[in-house]
Amino acid sequence: MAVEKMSIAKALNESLRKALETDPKVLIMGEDVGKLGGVFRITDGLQKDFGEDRVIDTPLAESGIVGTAVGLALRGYRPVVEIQFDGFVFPAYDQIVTQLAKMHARALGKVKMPVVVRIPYGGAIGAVEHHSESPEALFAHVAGLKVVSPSTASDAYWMLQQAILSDDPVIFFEPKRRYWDKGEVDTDAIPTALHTSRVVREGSDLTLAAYGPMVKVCLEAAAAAAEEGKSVEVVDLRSMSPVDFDGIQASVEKTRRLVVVHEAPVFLGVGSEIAARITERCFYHLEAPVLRVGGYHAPYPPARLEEEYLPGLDRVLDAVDRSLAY
Amino acid sequence: MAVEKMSIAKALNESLRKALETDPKVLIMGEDVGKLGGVFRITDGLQKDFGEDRVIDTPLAESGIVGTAVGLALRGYRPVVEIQFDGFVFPAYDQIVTQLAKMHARALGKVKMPVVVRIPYGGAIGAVEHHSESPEALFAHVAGLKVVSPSTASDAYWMLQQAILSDDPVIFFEPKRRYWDKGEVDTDAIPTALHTSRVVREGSDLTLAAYGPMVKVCLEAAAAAAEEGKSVEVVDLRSMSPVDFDGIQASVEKTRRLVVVHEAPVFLGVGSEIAARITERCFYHLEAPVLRVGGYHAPYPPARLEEEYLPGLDRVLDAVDRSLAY
Amino acid sequence: MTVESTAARKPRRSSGTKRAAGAASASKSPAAKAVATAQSTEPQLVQLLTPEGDRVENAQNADFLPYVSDITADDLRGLYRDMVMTRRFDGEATALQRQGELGLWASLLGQEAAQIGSGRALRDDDYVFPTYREHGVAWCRDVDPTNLLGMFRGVNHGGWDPNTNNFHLYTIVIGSQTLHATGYAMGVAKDGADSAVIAYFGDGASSQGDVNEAFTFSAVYNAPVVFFCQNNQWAISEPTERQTRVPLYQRAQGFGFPGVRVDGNDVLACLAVTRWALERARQGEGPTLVEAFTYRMGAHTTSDDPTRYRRDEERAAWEAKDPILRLKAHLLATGAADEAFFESLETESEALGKRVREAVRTMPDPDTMAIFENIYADGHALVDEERAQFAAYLASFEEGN
Amino acid sequence: MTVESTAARKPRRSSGTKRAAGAASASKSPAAKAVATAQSTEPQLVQLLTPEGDRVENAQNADFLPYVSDITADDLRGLYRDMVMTRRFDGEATALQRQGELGLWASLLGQEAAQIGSGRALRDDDYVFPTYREHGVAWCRDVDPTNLLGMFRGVNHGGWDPNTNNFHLYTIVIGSQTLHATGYAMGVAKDGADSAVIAYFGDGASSQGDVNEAFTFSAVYNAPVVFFCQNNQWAISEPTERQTRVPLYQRAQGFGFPGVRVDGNDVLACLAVTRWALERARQGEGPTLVEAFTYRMGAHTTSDDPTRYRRDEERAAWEAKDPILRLKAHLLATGAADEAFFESLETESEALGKRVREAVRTMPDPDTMAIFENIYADGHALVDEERAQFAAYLASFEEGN
Ligand SMILES: Cc1ncc(C[n+]2csc(CCOP(=O)(O)OP(=O)(O)O)c2C)c(N)n1
Ligand SMILES: Cc1ncc(C[n+]2csc(CCOP(=O)(O)OP(=O)(O)O)c2C)c(N)n1
Ligand SMILES: [Mg+2]
Ligand SMILES: [Mg+2]
Repeated sequence: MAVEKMSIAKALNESLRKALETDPKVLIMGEDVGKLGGVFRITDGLQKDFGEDRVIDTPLAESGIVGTAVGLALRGYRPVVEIQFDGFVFPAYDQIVTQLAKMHARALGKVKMPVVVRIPYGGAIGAVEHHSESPEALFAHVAGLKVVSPSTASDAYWMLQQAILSDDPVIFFEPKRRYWDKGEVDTDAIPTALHTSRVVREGSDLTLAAYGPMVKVCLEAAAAAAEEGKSVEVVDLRSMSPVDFDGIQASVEKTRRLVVVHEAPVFLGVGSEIAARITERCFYHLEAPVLRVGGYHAPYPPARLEEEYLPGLDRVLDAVDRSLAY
Repeated sequence: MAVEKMSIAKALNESLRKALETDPKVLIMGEDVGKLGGVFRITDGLQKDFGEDRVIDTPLAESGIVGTAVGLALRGYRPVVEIQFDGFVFPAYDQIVTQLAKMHARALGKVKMPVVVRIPYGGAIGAVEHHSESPEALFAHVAGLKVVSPSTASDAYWMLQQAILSDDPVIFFEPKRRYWDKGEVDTDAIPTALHTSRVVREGSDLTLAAYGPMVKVCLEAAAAAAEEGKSVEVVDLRSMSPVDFDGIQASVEKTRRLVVVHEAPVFLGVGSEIAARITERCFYHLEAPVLRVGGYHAPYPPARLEEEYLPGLDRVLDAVDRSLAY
Repeated sequence: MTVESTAARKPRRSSGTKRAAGAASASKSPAAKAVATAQSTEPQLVQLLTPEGDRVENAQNADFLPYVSDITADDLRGLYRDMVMTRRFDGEATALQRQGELGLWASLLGQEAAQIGSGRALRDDDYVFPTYREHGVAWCRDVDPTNLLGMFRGVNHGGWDPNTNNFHLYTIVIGSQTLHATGYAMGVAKDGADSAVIAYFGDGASSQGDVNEAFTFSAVYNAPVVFFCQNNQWAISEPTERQTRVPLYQRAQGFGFPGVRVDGNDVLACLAVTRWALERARQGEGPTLVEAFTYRMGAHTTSDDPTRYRRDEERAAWEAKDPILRLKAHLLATGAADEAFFESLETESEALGKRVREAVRTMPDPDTMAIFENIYADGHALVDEERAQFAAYLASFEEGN
Repeated sequence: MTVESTAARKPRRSSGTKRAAGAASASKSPAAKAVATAQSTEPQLVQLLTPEGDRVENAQNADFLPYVSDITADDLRGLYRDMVMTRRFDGEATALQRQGELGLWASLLGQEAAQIGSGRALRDDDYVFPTYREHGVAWCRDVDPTNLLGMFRGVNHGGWDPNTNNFHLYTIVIGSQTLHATGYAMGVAKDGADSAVIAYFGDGASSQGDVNEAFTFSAVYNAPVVFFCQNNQWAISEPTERQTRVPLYQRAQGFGFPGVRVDGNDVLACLAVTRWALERARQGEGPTLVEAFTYRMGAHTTSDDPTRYRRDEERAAWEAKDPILRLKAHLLATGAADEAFFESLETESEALGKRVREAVRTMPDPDTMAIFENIYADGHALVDEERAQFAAYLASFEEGN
């Protein structure tokens, strides 16, 4: 294959296929991942090619899915679990937080938990309640978990490879509104380390930091700002646990201004930690307080309101202006 | 009764008794809340006096407890639910986050969810795993919930009264290591509003902000600092959702330095939001970045290590010194 | 009654060669013996009307017959009308989704008898906890059909006051509502009322911890609740064998209350069995599980593509058991309805379709500021702050900034 | 076999006056009829040794007798020794808690037969998922007893490598481990191995969603797992009636696999029934639920005060069924053991007590920096940062700052 242009959805599918081919211990589990190929078709064709023993349609019970994945991991398997939508991960929250995250520590390192929990997340797809949420902070706060989110097809492919290879549990957030965005994937490349941020646009006046679905919005905002003569750098965080603070710091030491953008509610969102820590690290560099653009302290609204609720170009530019006004 | 000296545990018990007496719709539900009076005896004697219909021993299933409480609230009851320990709230997390928190909004205000979820939380009691955690940030991030924690007997009594009277779901975190600390309770007083912070020690050089079990540690730190000639103000936040930012801001505008202290892990803990927002509000006032003292990004350690893990006098003073050094 | 003892059928999926070989010697073990006796018993449906529309009386349904002995020809026509109107409404909604007026629709096609039969068994003071597919039950509760469309159009998450018709909001998180129903029923019992509560859920939902916890709580507290499981054979793409290896109604026994399987395409049987279960609840006998054996004739939702996972023949076989045709045949055979009745229904259902179509098209978008409303009953400082900031932000555009 | 059909007993708690009145007319409804027939059947225990130590053969246990036909006098003495050693260890741990050497202890007093009987039924390649009370099972798996004390002393959260003895760490969150066991068993089946998995849990745990999901998953995947429920009559202060209104072993039927109730104070019966269940698993017949009917003779843990919620007489009645005395009586009556045996056991168990006592007292506290170890297998930047900061902080004291 080498280099090919494909959608994020396809890149994820190819990545799963590769993992199933490479390691007989890799399993896919979840609701409707078999014949249907998942509601987003990320597992399309995999059960047909790898059989029901490796691509497993589960009973409709998320705690059971993650709990049995923990048991399978103890037996030496590497389950890749699909949660159908962001809002349906909560029945599994107990198993994730009290078991999956803590088992390695509880056993003083004597067992490992190579489990990936894939979660399509975020809004802007016109869905009904529970299908558009961004709960990443609720996982990033929990020690023992790693939390990542790709924003491009290449990262989708490689970060999922890396997550599956990791001996730690990884919560893998997939930006569902970007599933059909295309990009080049080089399956022979040497990938960036999983928990490293990446400068996706260089700039000198201000840094926009984002991950997953908001990277594209930030790139658009940076382009719009450029037209007004403002040079905005965009950092794709890629990982929410750990966060690559060194990477953000390097950018902020250059630009002296930072705006963090995510769909998740601002209050106690990942942006709060970035604001707090970057302020500590760059106290004398910052010309303005770290600003945050994100969801409101409100349940995700009905679809007809999501455009207003979600951070878009205008709200990001508004924050850029406010920051530059300091 | 009027004014009486009692422990926090007793104040909570008296407050529940008062609520049961005042409103026939108030119910107590949980594991072992009946004859045993709860593992911490907070419900001691209540089943005997109010009967099994109002003080209800439940099956051992936290999701079931909260889920049926939601149903009872829909029927017009006001359930006060006890979760036995912090680490055991997670099986109920789905019902809390997707149902309890969202029902009022989902119904466009047409139903109310006057449910209190009491959770003894925090460490320093020498317990085994899952019995010493501080998961408050995982609830404060969720719109639709209110999150509070008292630090004194008087607040324990009154804040629980207010929580039960509230038509919104309140996650009521009880600082279990302080259950036996005593203080005066005036049952005829006019209480402070539930979501208002309180300056519990005045000072001019630096503000320490804390809630629940850490308020006492901060007061001790302030006293120790005073001996070294440093004037430290201590703010008891009392509420983590909403946070009384106006109150903190007022203090910080005076002292120009802020250290937030909690037992919960620092990374994405409540302190991160306070640091981010206060920096935004007080950017030109702050002489130092907002510092945070809290738990590490680690599972709560075995009891023999908790003294080192938990923020204590020395770690708070270390942060005070670091802040003042700016 | 089809309450039976354990009938562990052969597992669908034998795992590993050694295991499969071992299974041959299974008859040596005592359990195998005990299980073997039950194995032959295929569960019987409670059925009062055959697919051809003939009334049946047999051992299975004898106990339930008294529960519909009062049903007149007028009542039967009423049930028929309910099903026709519901199907018409449902079809209109599917069409409206295709036209882009709705973001999604979850069709009840094929499940009309289960919903109308159970829905019409209810008293006004009973309380209903639906999933997202109970449009027929909503109809029985007099919830305006157009109200149901709001959440599928994306203008709200639930557009009605649950207490107006004792019909709770649609619940999307699978199984959650069974606990709400149980709690509500505990409250009914505390009040000393003799109302009952009914919780709807699907075959897939039966796997959720919450549903099983609801069974435990309702049994322990003897709560007046009926668990009404529409086993429509599918949970999106997964057949019921992915959820259980024995018939679902048997689940109840292990929790200490009766379970019964009813022909979910037979509106009369559904009415009878639900009335019986509700009466149990009213009389303080606690919970009952009703498994309505039916079929999801359409896709899971308009987003779904069932051709990927199920055969056309299966659907075709179920078409022969259509709940509406069955009652129509009965009405015709018994002379309980004439052509004029069916024609007037055609007109009436067309009018409903038209009304719904127009209502949807004129349904206003919510006000933007609604994002900040109804989050808390008693207010919240952060919401107030964000509301004000957002209003100022919006105003900045209007001022031409 | 005690696999039975539904036996819904009268609810303990009648709710509201109307309801109670209504219950009188219950017999009118068909369910009441169906239930009534089952109501009289009190479940029988599988028992091989009476409380007086006599062997019994009857219809209930006939199927299980072959599973212990190979048991010699030597084996019986071995089982006796296991129980005595376990009780001695347990007693020592309770004493150590009183002396402040442990923060907490969860005693298995009274449950020795359930644990030794089931534990000795296992093969080395089988895998065990315990709760926090399976000290007797740990003993059977050759886990050094002193290792069990680490978490109760607060030096770790689980001090052994689960894979050394195929004995998983103690699980505190009620019910979680039943899903781990099921997943592990699914893996065993995938590997084509004929090992079995056993999951321990309590009567209280039976209410958790996770446990019921484990039943569903294991049934659907036909996983080789034995669910071993020690019904010790109490979940802290709550009697089993707060968790279920029918005998717990019946829960399994509704999920499509057999359940059996065994005398949990009869080590021989527990051995036989567990062997049977494990053989079922090995032979590809899937899961089994074993309810060991036993009694928690002590407090829930050393933090508990059972005088607040249970009567002394209840405990006294169970003392007559003591699992150790029962086997002793049998050994004496059959001449399978002499005084010398019992005396040597006294000495041996005393030595165990001494060894445990000394091991605990010399158990080192963990190194402070262990806070930052083993959180991630592959490392984590934040942990590295915090570890370094903390080390610097500690060093600042040593430098005399
Ligand atoms: C907790 C949860 N997990 C997953 C989903 C996604 N989902 C929606 S409907 C459905 C299948 C439900 O099947 P069933 O219970 O049989 O009801 P039916 O749709 O057939 O009426 C799934 C998996 C959900 N809504 N909630
Ligand atoms: C999820 C969860 N909720 C509550 C607790 C607190 N707790 C510890 S043991 C226990 C009772 C357990 O009873 P049972 O399952 O019968 O086991 P037993 O202790 O009798 O062996 C409870 C409620 C817990 N550990 N986990
Ligand atoms: Mg279904
Ligand atoms: Mg017990």
